[in-house]
Amino acid sequence: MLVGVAFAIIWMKDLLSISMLSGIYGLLSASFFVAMDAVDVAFTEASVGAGVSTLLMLVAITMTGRSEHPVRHKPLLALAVVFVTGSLLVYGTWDMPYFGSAEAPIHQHVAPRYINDSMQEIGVPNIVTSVLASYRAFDTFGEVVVIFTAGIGVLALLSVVRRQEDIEKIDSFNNSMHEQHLVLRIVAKMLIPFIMLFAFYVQFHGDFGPGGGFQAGVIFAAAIFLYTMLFGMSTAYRVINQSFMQILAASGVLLYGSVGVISLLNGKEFFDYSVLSSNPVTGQHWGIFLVELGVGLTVASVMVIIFFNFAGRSENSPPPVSKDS
Amino acid sequence: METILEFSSSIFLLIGSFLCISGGVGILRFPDFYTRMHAVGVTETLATAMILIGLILHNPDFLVDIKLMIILLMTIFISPTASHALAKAAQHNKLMPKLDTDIKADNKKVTSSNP
Amino acid sequence: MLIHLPVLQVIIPLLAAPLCLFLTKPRLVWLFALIVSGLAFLISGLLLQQVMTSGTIIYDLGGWDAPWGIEYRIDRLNAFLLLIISSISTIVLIAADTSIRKEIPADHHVLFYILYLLSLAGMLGIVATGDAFNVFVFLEISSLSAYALIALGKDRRALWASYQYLIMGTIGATFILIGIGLMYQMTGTLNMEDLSKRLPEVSQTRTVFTAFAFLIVGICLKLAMFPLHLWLPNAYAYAPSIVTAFFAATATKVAIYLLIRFTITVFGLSFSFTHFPLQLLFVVLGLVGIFVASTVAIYQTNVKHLFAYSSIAQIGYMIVGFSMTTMAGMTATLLHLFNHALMKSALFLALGAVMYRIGTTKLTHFQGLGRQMPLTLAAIVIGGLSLIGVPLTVGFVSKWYLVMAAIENGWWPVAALILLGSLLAVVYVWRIVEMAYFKPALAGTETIKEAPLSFLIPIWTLILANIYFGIDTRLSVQVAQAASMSLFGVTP
Amino acid sequence: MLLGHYNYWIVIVLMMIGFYIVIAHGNLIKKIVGLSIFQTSVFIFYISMAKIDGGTAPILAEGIEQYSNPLPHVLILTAIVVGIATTALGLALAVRIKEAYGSIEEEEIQNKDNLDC
Amino acid sequence: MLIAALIAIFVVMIMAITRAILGPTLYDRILAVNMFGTKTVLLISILGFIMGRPEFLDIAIVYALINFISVIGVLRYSDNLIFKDSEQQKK
Repeated sequence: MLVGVAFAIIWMKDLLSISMLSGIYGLLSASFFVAMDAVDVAFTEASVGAGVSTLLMLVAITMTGRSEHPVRHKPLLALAVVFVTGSLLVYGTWDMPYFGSAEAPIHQHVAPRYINDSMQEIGVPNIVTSVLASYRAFDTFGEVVVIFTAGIGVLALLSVVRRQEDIEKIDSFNNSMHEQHLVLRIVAKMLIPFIMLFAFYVQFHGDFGPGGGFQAGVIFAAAIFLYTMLFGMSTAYRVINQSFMQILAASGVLLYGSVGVISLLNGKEFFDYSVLSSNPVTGQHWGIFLVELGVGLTVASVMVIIFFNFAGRSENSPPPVSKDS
Repeated sequence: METILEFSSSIFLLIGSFLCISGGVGILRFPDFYTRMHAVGVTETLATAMILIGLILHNPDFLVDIKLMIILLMTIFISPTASHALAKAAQHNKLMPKLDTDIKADNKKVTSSNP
Repeated sequence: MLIHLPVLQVIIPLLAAPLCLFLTKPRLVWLFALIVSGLAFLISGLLLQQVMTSGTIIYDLGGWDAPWGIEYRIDRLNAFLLLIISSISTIVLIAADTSIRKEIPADHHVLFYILYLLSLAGMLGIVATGDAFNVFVFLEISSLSAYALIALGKDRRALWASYQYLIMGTIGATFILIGIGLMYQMTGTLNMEDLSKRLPEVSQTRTVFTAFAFLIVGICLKLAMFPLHLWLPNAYAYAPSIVTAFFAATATKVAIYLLIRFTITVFGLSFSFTHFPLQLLFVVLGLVGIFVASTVAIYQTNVKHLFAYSSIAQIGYMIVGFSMTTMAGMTATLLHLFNHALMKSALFLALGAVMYRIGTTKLTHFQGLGRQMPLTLAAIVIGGLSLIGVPLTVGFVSKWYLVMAAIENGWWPVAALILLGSLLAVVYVWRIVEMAYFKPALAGTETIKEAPLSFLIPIWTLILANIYFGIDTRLSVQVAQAASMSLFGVTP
Repeated sequence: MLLGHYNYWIVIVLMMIGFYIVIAHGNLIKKIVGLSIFQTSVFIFYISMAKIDGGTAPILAEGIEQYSNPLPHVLILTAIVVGIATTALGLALAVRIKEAYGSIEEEEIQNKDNLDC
Repeated sequence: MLIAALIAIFVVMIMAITRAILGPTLYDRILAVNMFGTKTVLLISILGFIMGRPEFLDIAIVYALINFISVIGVLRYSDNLIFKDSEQQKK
């Protein structure tokens, strides 16, 4: 099925349909992840691949026009490159351990310690969380910084200075649009608090089940997206201040980092959580809790920043220039 | 008791699957957007509800039941709303239902002049 | 605190970046960034000293032992690279404030410094880490911020260049990811040290071959090695001058470091160069790269483009030195790494000064600049001489070592070709000199003054360093030799 | 014997498709879609190698012995984040390019650039 | 019985994809995507039962939410787009 969708994306010319298909692709791969036991990953992929990135693509398409030119250039060369890569990979699979075999080296060397000892060492049932937030905490810190970088980058590329008359114009346009969406608005009003509640559940339940800071952040941001889409940018601006979001994003990163700094100041290695409490396992708990909170803060606020900048740009930008010019 | 639960859960699942399939056939075979939406919109809510109820009956765990119930509630809210919004948007953009007379006409007139 | 130096090196700029958002005044942020970068410089100096005296430093992040947690492993090579990156970054930042005012809209200044710091932290992270996946994460930090920084350029072509870079860079990173995945699949570990122990057992499998190929291609994309260099010239030419000066001096160096690290430390010399026709491939590509890029450079009309192509040619020299797989060759490469960073950052900073005064770097606008901006142009000339490899500059030192290494290997033709390549450099440097000194000034340009002091100080610091290390080679050669020794596992 | 790798082969086909879209298509947005397909297929590759037959999700529970390998999951979580960051940045660039050039087709942009020079 | 339901849902998913790929109008596609999303929710919940770890229904909840949000998003922005396209055609 994945292959089918992917092929369809090649042939499709209408960018809007492509973005929707890529949403399907995201959902499909997420289901695949569930079947492969990777529940945390499925969680993330569903909210990111099917949710956020599809939305961003849509907003981008509103600004760039939706059709692709039928120009085909040197597909032969491209095909050749692709086939070389592909056949190299197939060649590489030849000596791989079989799919699903328990004797594969990856199941023998590093992983067993995570599976067998993480309960004593960290005390969190979700192994993915304990590896993510403690054993490989620095990777995750890097991940938070990556998302922060993306937020700053989008801000640098797309931020617009809004003028008062623009806002009024958009307001009137939005109001005329939203009168039609009465049903949607009511349902959304019921759903949004629920979504936010659910985000908090995911945030704090991440130790025991699938979930964690990143997923929670995305879900929380999704609630705000929904609000923005239905009630208009300017209403959303009134509720959520842009510069406040930036501060929030920064403080998420800082919160994460400061946990590490605390362990430094206590003479332990960076991100050694055992200093946070007299009992090392409780310390790990606290560390993971704080770190996940930092991740959630940053992710939610960066997602909102990115979305606001895209959507704000799209509402401000003049209609696209005719393509024939 | 056990068997009754098991049995009824199976029945629900079966009905749900059947409805699903009929919805699927509908979306493939019906001639235009509105009829397709009819097929999907109607079956979807019921089928989902059936399957979820089947699963609830299947499972004794309380927490899982609660979660299933939440999903059920959400689908009951969400899917009619989505269908409603969809139909409204389609109509708003002057997508005409196909009538018998113009069934052969080209149905790609998505866009129109006035929003 | 001294034992925490390895992590502080990376963490200080990383944490300083979000802090910048709280200081809203651009001037303040600039000062802050400068201090942070200076601190990083200080730390890297201390680290290098520590490593030189007491050997490799290992730092376990989170207190978990190596294959389970992530470790930082600083040996002589890393420490050397860290020093190069942080020193160049600090010197370049001195000029940033003046240059940025002219080239970037005012409301983006704070963002610029944040991205700059992030990119610095990313590069430091790549170099410091001893974990293969951590490399990928920090690679993405540095490249994402690089895309955004390049797109901040004034010209609209900057956007297009940045987009191309994004596509190429992401393909490269994904290739690296595939490579790491395949390695992980065969060995079950991500730690580099551990990988190098466990890879020989499985080195005959096709999967490891594939992993190696993907890693090399991915790194070469990032490296802009000759056939994969297409993104580099535009990205360098249209980025803000400060960004160009910083990246030209550091970004490709980091990629070279990765190449060295993966081929020699992780896969081991015997695997990389005996199972794979890597040596031949690299020598040929390196040499072809030198000639093609130098020739293209001669025909450029924009000086920034010209030096960008010359960078590709210089990468060719490094690749040739690296592919000799001897201690001498490696020493030459590392020396050239350092020296090239010195020259290119000075040259691009000088171009930034020109940009600041006349608003363009088109070759035709250089007419008569030699008299109007004597100090800046003198810097360009000295830098150019260094590119050619004239004695008394660092360029000479590294070329000398390179040629000696080639001769030691018995590769006479290669040595000859390296010298021939330098002749091409003479041609393109001469074009600038001719324009600047032997053509009358354009009408209406009499008002052009010498660049402001904030440019001249960093430029001349770099140029003086250039000359100093060209005359007194003891320090740089000693460090480079020590680094290559530790790479080949020879105890000094 | 052959079936032992079928999963990986599907992944490879997906990778090739994504890669092909990136190289061969001129539309900037479509390139980014291709890029995300390419990345997603790499994610699938990582996740497939973590699977053990008869294993279950790596969340400890009583009475379960065999868990799938959690490490690739962690890596991919990070990689997904990187992916979305890249996508967001790429789309932002595409939007800006559209504003600056009035087009998001590779060839048109290159033509306009050549005119500029 | 679970398996049967799983297969049925799978078949329907394929049907939905077919419609999403063929779908002459934009709205057909949105409809198909929406349907696909709800079917995925069901698929995930049933899969959880089959694998014997039904605790992971959180994922299904997220799917339902995301699905709704993306459908709204498509509608909202396609409205905008069609508006702009028609403006363009007028010129």
